[in-house]
Amino acid sequence: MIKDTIKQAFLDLLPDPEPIIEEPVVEAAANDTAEDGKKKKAVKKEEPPRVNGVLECDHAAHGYDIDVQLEPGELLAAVMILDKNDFFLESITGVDWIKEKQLESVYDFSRYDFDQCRVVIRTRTPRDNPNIPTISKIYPGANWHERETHDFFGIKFEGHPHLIPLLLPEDADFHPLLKDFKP
Amino acid sequence: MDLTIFNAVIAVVIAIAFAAANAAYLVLAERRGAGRIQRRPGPNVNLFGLLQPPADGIKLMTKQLMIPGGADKALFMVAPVLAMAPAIMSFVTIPFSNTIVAHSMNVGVLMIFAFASFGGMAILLAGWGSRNKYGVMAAVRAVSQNISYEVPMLITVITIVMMTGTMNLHEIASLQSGGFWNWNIFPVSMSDGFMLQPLMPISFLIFFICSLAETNRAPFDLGEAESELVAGFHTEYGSMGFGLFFMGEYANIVIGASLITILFLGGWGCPFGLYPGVWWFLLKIYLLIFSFIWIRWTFPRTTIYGLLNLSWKILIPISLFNLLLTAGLLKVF
Amino acid sequence: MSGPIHIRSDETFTLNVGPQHPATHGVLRVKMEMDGEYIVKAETVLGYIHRMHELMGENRTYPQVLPNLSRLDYLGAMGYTHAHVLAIERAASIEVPERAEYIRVLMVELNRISSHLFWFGAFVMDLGGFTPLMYAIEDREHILDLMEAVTGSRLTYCYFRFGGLYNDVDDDFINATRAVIPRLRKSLKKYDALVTGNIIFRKRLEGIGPISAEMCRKYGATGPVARGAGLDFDVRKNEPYSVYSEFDFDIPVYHECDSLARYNVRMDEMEQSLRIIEQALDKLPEGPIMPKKKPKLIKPPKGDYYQAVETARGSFGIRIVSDGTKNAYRFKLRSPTYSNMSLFDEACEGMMIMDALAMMGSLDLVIPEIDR
Amino acid sequence: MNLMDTINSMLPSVLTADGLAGIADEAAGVVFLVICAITLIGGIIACNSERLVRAVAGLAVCFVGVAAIYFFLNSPFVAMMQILIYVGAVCITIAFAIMLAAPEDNKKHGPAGPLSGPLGLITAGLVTFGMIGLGLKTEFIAIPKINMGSVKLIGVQLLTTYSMVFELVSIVLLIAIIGSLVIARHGRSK
Repeated sequence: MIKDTIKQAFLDLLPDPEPIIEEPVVEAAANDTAEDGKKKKAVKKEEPPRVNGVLECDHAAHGYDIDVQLEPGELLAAVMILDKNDFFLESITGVDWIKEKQLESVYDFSRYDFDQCRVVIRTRTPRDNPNIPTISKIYPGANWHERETHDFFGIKFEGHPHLIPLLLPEDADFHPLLKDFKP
Repeated sequence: MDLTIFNAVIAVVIAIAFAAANAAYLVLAERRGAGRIQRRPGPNVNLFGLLQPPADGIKLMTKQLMIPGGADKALFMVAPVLAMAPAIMSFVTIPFSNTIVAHSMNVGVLMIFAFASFGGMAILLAGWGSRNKYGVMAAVRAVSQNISYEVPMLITVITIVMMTGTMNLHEIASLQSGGFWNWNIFPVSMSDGFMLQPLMPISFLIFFICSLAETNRAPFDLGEAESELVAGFHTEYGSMGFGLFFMGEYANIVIGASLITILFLGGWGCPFGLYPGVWWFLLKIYLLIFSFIWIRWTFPRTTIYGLLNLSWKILIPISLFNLLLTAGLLKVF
Repeated sequence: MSGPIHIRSDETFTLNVGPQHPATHGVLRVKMEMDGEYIVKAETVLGYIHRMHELMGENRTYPQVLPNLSRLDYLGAMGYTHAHVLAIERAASIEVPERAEYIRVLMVELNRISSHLFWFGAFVMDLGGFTPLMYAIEDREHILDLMEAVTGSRLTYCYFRFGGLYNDVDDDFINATRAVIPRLRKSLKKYDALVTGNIIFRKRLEGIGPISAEMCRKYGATGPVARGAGLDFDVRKNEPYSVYSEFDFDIPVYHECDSLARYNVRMDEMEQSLRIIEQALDKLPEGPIMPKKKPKLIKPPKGDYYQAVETARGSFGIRIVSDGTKNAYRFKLRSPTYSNMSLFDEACEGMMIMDALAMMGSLDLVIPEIDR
Repeated sequence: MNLMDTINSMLPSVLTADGLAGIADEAAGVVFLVICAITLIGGIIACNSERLVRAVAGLAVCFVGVAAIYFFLNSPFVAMMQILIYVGAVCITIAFAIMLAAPEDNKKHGPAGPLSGPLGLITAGLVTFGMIGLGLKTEFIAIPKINMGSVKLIGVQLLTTYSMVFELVSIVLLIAIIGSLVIARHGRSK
């Protein structure tokens, strides 16, 4: 199973054993009523932000299988693992965690295969200085996705060959998906 | 008969009227034909759409003539005229029947080709003069297309000229009178004794393809390939500038059809030798024009290299071979 | 033209294809560095109809966003709303009655055919043949009439609801659909005879616009583009959602990697969609179309949810990051043509403009969907 | 009998071809002058315009004028050939080569040397003088009409009596082709 291979590879990649929490999939049991969801939400509110590590998710509940969070520095190595295993890049996007003063960059990968395995890689950077290395050298298709993420969130992808607005006007100096954006 | 200024003027006036009326109503025919082919009615209000061409004409004439900034004004204005005028001039020598011919010239065939060669010049100047990149690209395409199809076309005409021994369109048509078995398209000619010309259908085919290409009609309409070059050489033209190109195109179609009719299909002769006259000529050219329309709405467009390959690699060798073989056959029989 | 082309970069000119150009079917601009008819370098410029659906998704409640999804792709809108309702159902754990699932599949497949039909016409029009468009539109009209009767709209459907459907289908619809299927089969045969065998058509597509499997992977191309490159990838099979696992259908795959392969994939897909529709009509269970306990307010629990579906253009994904409120915290749309188009810049280098535009046509672009 | 004759016969005599014949003879001189003017204007445009494409257009006008002169001199065959070859082929080929080759800025050359003006004037003067002298000295005899454009006769004449002219024409065409190639190559190698 490709899923196990990839998971093992990521576990090997992230050498620091301490931050890894092998959470038994909590959300897997989410196939119940909304009340339970509310409870869970109440519990989750007190939780600290997620720490780096590999998480195996239930596909039925989340739509993906492996969820990895890592430091920006480890990103390229992780993407190379996926590249070697014939993954293709679905999309790149960002999430603005304004309360935690962090910007998250989310990478979705999938495979042209019946051995289905969707991988999500997340990496977080401080909001005031969001710098993430570009993966467009490995996946040329990331070029547009990174430009789009730069448009919307202002995340700077270091080493990107052409980081100018793609969807926004070429003179746009705002980032509309930041939570403090006022139109 | 001498060419006096008076009858030259009359001839040109009639030719302009004929060309303009043809252009206007061929547009309607084309649109109705396209409609039929595409299972829709086409323009059909106001007397079956018969008022559509005048309406279009008025619309075109009342529009403002825009000259794009940076365009070469003189060339920009001259080009549409250059597209239309030679086409009209060519009508002068076309024999519509035994009696209806403005000026029967001994070098009639040559004259039509000479004036047709202005067409390339017009497209070139239009594309260049409008200072539009699509226009220039289209001009380059259209001219290379015109040049490469003129070659096999002329070579094919030479076979006809060799057989008939004349370049006078009137004589060429007269030689085919009597019935369809005398027409040049058929391999056997019996007009003056038995004559075997087995290659004539090939000549006809080459000539037909070339005249499609020479008139820039689909599937060879690369000069105005609208999905690539917007509108090609007349991208920047509006108003009557566009109207003149349009009329020029249809006038060229009529000339192409007339030439095919005269050279291969017996001109004004009836297929069975009955009642020869201008009606047979008109019937034949409109059938040919209908086939042009039919082809246009059936086929997708070729590529520019496909087009040039067809000319240089297929049509020219075949037509040269055809020419040699015909010459040989003429010598033998 | 075959063979490597020697391009001198010192005498090029820039050609702006678009934003208003007949071949781009909308406002897409490609800045091409041309050497005569050859493209040296191309750069796609997007954003002319960017509407920021993702921000709207964050500012509105989940049901309010639903109509937005169908504005993404005006040709195959049903698949996009399907993705949205599936994503919310996954996030908020809403049960869907079986009848609703079947009708959804039925509608999505009908819409896929209508989208492919329109693409077929527009693609042949890109190649200069105008007539097939009229034939295709006529056939598409029957499908649109069917769908209008049930959904109330012809292009931008808002038919799906969280947990079910807006309207149930009646016997008239089922009978009419059964009547349309043989008609479409006949039409597909006709298109095959009219277009696929045409020598000019084949010459313009065979071997033109190569997009290899590796290129697809690097750029994340999905849908018919990937299947035309020999990749056996279809979200309906690879990652079955809704009730697709109940149906017997094939994924057409062609290995030629050229424009013709992509054309063939789509033409075969229509046949497969017809098969799915037939089966869905046969298997259509009785029952309600909305769940019994329908949540009044959609509030998915906090978390990160992804839903991929196979739309007419490829794998469409919605990522919803929920913070437990009635609005999404982050609403990401992964549109298939965005990825498919991104490979165009690289793929068209060294091609002639007419071949490049034929290839662009074979990517099946819908610009609002790229720009979102 | 053709259409024109039919029309002529229906018109009052003043407007018929015969009635007009006298006027036509008068008009002939005017027409000739007009044709000459067209030729000259074309030539002037060809020499003086800054844009190469315009120069080619001027050249085409000039060629058409020359063709008209041939036509006027009752040689329709040569006239048509003039148009077919010079306008239809040579001009288009030159324009084509220019389009493929020369960038617009290339039209400005360096300043001409101090002697170029006077030298050009002297050369032009000599040529003009020579031409005028030649024109005055030559005795113009009416050559009997060879034929009315029958293809067979033209062919025979071209390959026997006028074979030298025929060859020269081919050489001119060859030079035109080579010239356009040179222009095209020049643009390419830059």
